[in-house]
Amino acid sequence: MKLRANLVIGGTLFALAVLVGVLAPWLAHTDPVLDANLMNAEEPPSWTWWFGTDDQGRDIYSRVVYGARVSLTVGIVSQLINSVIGVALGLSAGYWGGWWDDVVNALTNVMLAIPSLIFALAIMAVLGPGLTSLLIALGLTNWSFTCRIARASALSLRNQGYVQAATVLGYGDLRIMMTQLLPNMLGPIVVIGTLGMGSAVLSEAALSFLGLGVRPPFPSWGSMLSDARDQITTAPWLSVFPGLAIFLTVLGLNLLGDGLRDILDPHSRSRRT
Amino acid sequence: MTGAPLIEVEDLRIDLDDGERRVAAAEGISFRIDRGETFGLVGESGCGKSITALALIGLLRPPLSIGAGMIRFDGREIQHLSAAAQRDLRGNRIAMIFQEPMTALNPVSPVGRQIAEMFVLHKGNSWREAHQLAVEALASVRVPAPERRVNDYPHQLSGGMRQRVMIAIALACGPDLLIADEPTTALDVTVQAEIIELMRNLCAERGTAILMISHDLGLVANVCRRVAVMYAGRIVEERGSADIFRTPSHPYTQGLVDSLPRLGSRAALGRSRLKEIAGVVPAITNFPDGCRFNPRCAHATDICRSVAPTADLLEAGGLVRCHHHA
Amino acid sequence: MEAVEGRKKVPMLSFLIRRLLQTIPTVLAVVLLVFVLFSVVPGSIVSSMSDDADPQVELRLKKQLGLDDPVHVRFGAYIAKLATGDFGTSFRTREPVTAMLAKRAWPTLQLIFAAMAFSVVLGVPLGFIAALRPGGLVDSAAMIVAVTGLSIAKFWLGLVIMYVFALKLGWLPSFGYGDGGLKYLLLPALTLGVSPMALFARTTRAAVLEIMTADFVRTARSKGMSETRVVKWHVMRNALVIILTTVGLQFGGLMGQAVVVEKLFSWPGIGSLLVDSVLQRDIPAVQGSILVVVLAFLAINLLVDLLYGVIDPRIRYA
Amino acid sequence: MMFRMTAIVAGMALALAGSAEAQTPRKGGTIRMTAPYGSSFTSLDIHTTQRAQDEIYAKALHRSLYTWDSAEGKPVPELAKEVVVSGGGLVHTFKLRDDAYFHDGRKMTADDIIWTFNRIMDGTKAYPGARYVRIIEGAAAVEKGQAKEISGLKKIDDFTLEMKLTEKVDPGFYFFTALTSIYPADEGAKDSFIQHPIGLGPFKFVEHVPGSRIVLERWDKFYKPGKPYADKVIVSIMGEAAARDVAFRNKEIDTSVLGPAQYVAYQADPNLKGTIVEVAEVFTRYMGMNPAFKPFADKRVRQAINYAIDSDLIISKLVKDKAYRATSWLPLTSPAYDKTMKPYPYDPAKAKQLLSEAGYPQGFEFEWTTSQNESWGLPIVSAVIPMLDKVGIKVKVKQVETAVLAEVVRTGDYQAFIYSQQSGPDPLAALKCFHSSTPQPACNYMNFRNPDFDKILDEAGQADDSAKRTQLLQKANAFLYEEAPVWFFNYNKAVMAVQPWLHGIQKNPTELTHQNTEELWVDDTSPAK
Repeated sequence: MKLRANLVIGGTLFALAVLVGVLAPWLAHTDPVLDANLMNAEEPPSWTWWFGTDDQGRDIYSRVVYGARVSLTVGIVSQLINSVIGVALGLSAGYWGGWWDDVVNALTNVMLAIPSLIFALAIMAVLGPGLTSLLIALGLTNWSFTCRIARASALSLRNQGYVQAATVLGYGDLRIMMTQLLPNMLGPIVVIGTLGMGSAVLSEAALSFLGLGVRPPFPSWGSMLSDARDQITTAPWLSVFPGLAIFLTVLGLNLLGDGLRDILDPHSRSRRT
Repeated sequence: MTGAPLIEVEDLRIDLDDGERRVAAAEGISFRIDRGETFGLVGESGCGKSITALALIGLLRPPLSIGAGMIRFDGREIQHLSAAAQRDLRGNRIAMIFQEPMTALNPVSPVGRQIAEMFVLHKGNSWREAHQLAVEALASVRVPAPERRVNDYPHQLSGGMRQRVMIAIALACGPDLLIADEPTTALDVTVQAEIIELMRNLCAERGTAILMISHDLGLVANVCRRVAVMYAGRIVEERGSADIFRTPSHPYTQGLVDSLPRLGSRAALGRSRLKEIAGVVPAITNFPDGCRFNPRCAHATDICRSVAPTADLLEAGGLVRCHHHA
Repeated sequence: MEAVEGRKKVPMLSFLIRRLLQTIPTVLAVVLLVFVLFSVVPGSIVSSMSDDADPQVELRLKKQLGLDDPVHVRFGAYIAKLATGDFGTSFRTREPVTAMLAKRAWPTLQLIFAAMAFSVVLGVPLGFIAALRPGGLVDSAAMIVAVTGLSIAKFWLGLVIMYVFALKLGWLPSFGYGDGGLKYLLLPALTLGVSPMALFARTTRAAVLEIMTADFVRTARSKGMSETRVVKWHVMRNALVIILTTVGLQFGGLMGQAVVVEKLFSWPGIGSLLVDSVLQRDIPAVQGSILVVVLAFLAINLLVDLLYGVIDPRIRYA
Repeated sequence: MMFRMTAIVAGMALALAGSAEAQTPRKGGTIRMTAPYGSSFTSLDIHTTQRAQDEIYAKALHRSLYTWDSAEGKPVPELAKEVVVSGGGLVHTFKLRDDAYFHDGRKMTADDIIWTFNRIMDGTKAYPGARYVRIIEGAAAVEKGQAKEISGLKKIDDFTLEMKLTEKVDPGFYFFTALTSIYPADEGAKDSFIQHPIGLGPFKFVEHVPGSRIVLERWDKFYKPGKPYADKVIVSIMGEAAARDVAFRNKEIDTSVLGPAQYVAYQADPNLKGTIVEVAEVFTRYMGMNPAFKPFADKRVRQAINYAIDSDLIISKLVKDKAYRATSWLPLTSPAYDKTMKPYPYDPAKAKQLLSEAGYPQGFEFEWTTSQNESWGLPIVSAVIPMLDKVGIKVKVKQVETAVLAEVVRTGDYQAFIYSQQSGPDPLAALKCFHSSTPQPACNYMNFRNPDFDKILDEAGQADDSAKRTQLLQKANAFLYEEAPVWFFNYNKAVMAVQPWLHGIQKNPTELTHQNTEELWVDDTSPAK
């Protein structure tokens, strides 16, 4: 019963966030960047301005709505990069073994040794702020767990009868990996991916706070929240709404991840992701 | 059957509650075991024998619970005792050995300590005394160099050694009843006999009754004086060991006996012997009406498909639950 | 007869040495990675020193710092100096980076260990309590708190904590290191500790629930043990093995998050040094900071590995 | 009732504050200042760092030849009792104080000053103060390694120093910042100095916790009688404005620099309103336009941009009036500021017309390089984008770190950038940045070259009469207005909140956080011991 509550609430929250992002042009009242009118600066929430306006007179509601695009892009794309790297390296290392396995192992150890936020910070510093840099920075620094799981599954699966049968049938390595191994490890990978998306959204906020976030004027929740921190007492709505958006989305992803884990990966309740 | 029985089970029902509905995983279970007696409970996996044993020792956990019936131990009804009172019995007067000695012992605790716990729990010994008693207990189950072995961890022992430790734990407080749930199934064939022998001897010395649970009718008949056969949550036949081989009354028992290899080669065979009864065991949630064995029974008639048979007393002693028993 | 596994006790020292040797390639790779990363950094190095230095001076300075050499030569020189414990000279402060790091190490260690202590002391028991009655009120409440703690942006949480505990309640100072006293440590450590606490509560709960279904727990119950004793004598230690893994890994996350918390609370640790150095293109200091964090993380995990041996007898340093 | 109560309490607080000002300065106590520009001090060797952050502590620890007199609005001699000018305005003879002691107890002499200036010109070190010392004859030769000592510095006796300049300027504008702090000769070169600096200031060094704070204590042999007042100065590093706000409200710090948002909040709060100190600083915020980028080569386009942006609106709404509208380059506090000048009005129609005349009726697109800075960075750019959009000009934002921006600006690698540049206190030096002879990396960031402008400025430099000089400078300033090499945005208004118990704050337009600490004192209502 409880398990389903996780899944339903989490799934709903996340789906809602995605929907808002996709439908942003229809949901938003104004353009999030150009419709700045300093005459309307810092209006509190009202019927006209649902979430109030910011110090440049932009509609916060519209910015939060458009912010979903940026923040979710960061979450989804960067985690996708992580998953692809992790699976590609882990799967091939586990399947082929040998020196390649050693190389991947060493690489994973290096990645595990550098805290991912610090690594992302360094990459951002080199690439400069901006969405692309952010996707690269967060996409390159959080694949080690996926890699480990993929490697472990590949190791245990490659000696299974059906995989060996495929080998005997003369299937190519790539085909075996894609058709025989990958589908069997997808469960835990999806779970890690879901939780990873949540932490990517939070990392975006943290990097914004450190001054290395998405390049405005396009709004992201993290940069909105970070920019609003000085006005927490004078104009709390500036931070409340993007803050809530981050919180609900990450909460949704965490619940969804938990729920998915119960279904897809029942044996690893205690495994850390 | 003389004197007051050690344990008496009457019309016990065990419920399985999966949150949506409640089904009886076992029902109508009645049997008795006298002091020092050996009693066997035989059946395929899923027939309810293990949960019956857990019910006796009070270890049923949700979603399983006792739905009805009575368990009388040493003249006292124990199914409704307080948790604390049940704990006093458990381990102390009713002990249990489990199937998998590999996982039944705590991997991060020295075996000596796991034995010593019994003395601390039930006999009020200090840890120091308990430790000494644990060494003696290990010696009694014929573990070599017990002074050294007490400090070993389970992974440092072989399967047989671990099961000896389990026996030492179970018998530590000199219980009246030892429940042995498939005690040798996980062991090498060569070790099995040693363990059975050890268990039987120790219990005989101490006057401990044994309730042995197994899928292996041959093994049980060999160890126990009386045997009950369970099928799909019910006891279908209960007889003296010798009788049940000679004149099995229930078609299921018949099938079990027939599937046994000839004497002498029994120990050499694995666990696939029950396969020879056609058909499959029905799921708990989907027991057939009437006699639960009817879909697999060669002698089934209309009545078998509609009316559940009652337990009939046999003239030669024992019980059977069949409309057509001999 | 029954085969008995011998008890091989490889001395801990040789285990330690081997593990240390194993970390050398990792450390080298990290050094290389950071070095290469920052060899393409935009903005000239000298501009971080002076606004309008004479072009001649700039050239001379570059030569002096060896910045005209090809990358591999510079890398070699850097490694050679590292081997003697010399992290180079900061472009920004012109101090030896080693000395700068040394001054920053203690506050960061204080912060991280305080946060870790707080999160373990609170999170683990919370997880235990929640696991004892899964689905119960305490469990639900604890897990809601935990998943909430994992979903909040850290700097935001820190601000709120600062407002509540320093300004509204006036219990503790809101910022800084002060005289290094405990009262200055509490709020940053609390901020840093919330999400690991949530994580530990969840991990512990899951671990305990899993262990509670183990056969040996049933054995323990069959001995007539109360649930409390079952947990104390048999579940706890097994759960610790799992929790310890999480703790070790979480140190890395803490070091990353410490950057944010240190900046917010003006805490004089490696994290704030790193941010400052990154923003001001002080490459030797950036390299040094990252390297120290990595070394600390590896050292802590080595310690965790040693602890495994203490908690879990199945692990022998073979 | 509540409102009246508050009003009365506030009134009483004001009355108390008023009477407190009249009190005689209290001796003792601790001053708790904050350093708001980042999360560390760069170095304890103040010669190596030009960040405003570092000068905050240096003002307590060190002394330079001159100091900025906020009341007078100009630099005045600090370590000299008298300065005699001769040699056509190029030779300055300093009669030095004979009562200035370094914190190790040694008396300062002319040798220390000569040693210090030679050190700053060490070409292998690229000390930022070299830019000032270069005004002394022979200094550049030392920097290039052609000489060992600056030829233009001569010790007459222990307390008399002769300085020959290369140009006719007031050396006060060159030698008042901490970049030219006087170090004890030889001591200053030791390795231990950077761990435990020694200066001439009113407070001596006690400890530095990197990334946290610097603690200083009273120097009893300071040369001004009866000063300093306080026993101790603590300068805490607090880069986070939101955190600083909490600490100030919580009375944990005595000073806090306010950003626009907090400026508004503090003005609105009756308990905090009285703590605000504000001053017009000598910084001009502007958007620089690269003449090498074709549209910006046309003066009409540059003017059109000035017309198209509603600067007043941005200043009132976004900067929260924490700035003064810029008319041209020279700031309000500049001695050569022309009060009659009017800024470019907001006139999009005029802007469109100018663009058409320049051949851009449909507008054009340019890339605007900016930092994150809240007062002269991204938020401003974001507000300007829609305004320029209205006249057809599209903007592509390129965001970089402040350090990178400094590099971009110096190398001219931009189409447009937004920046804050020091435009005082010396008006001549400020306008010199637009002189053809000034190379782009020095401070001529727009690579401005105009012979007519050069002529006016050269005349001003030669003028002996100060009124004439001022008039010429005003003319040059008006010339810049017309040429519009930049979008003239605003002059900074520095705002600092100061706790009611801290007295003697000087309204320093060069940088409000730079306080002569010997003038500061705390009364006994301070919660600090």
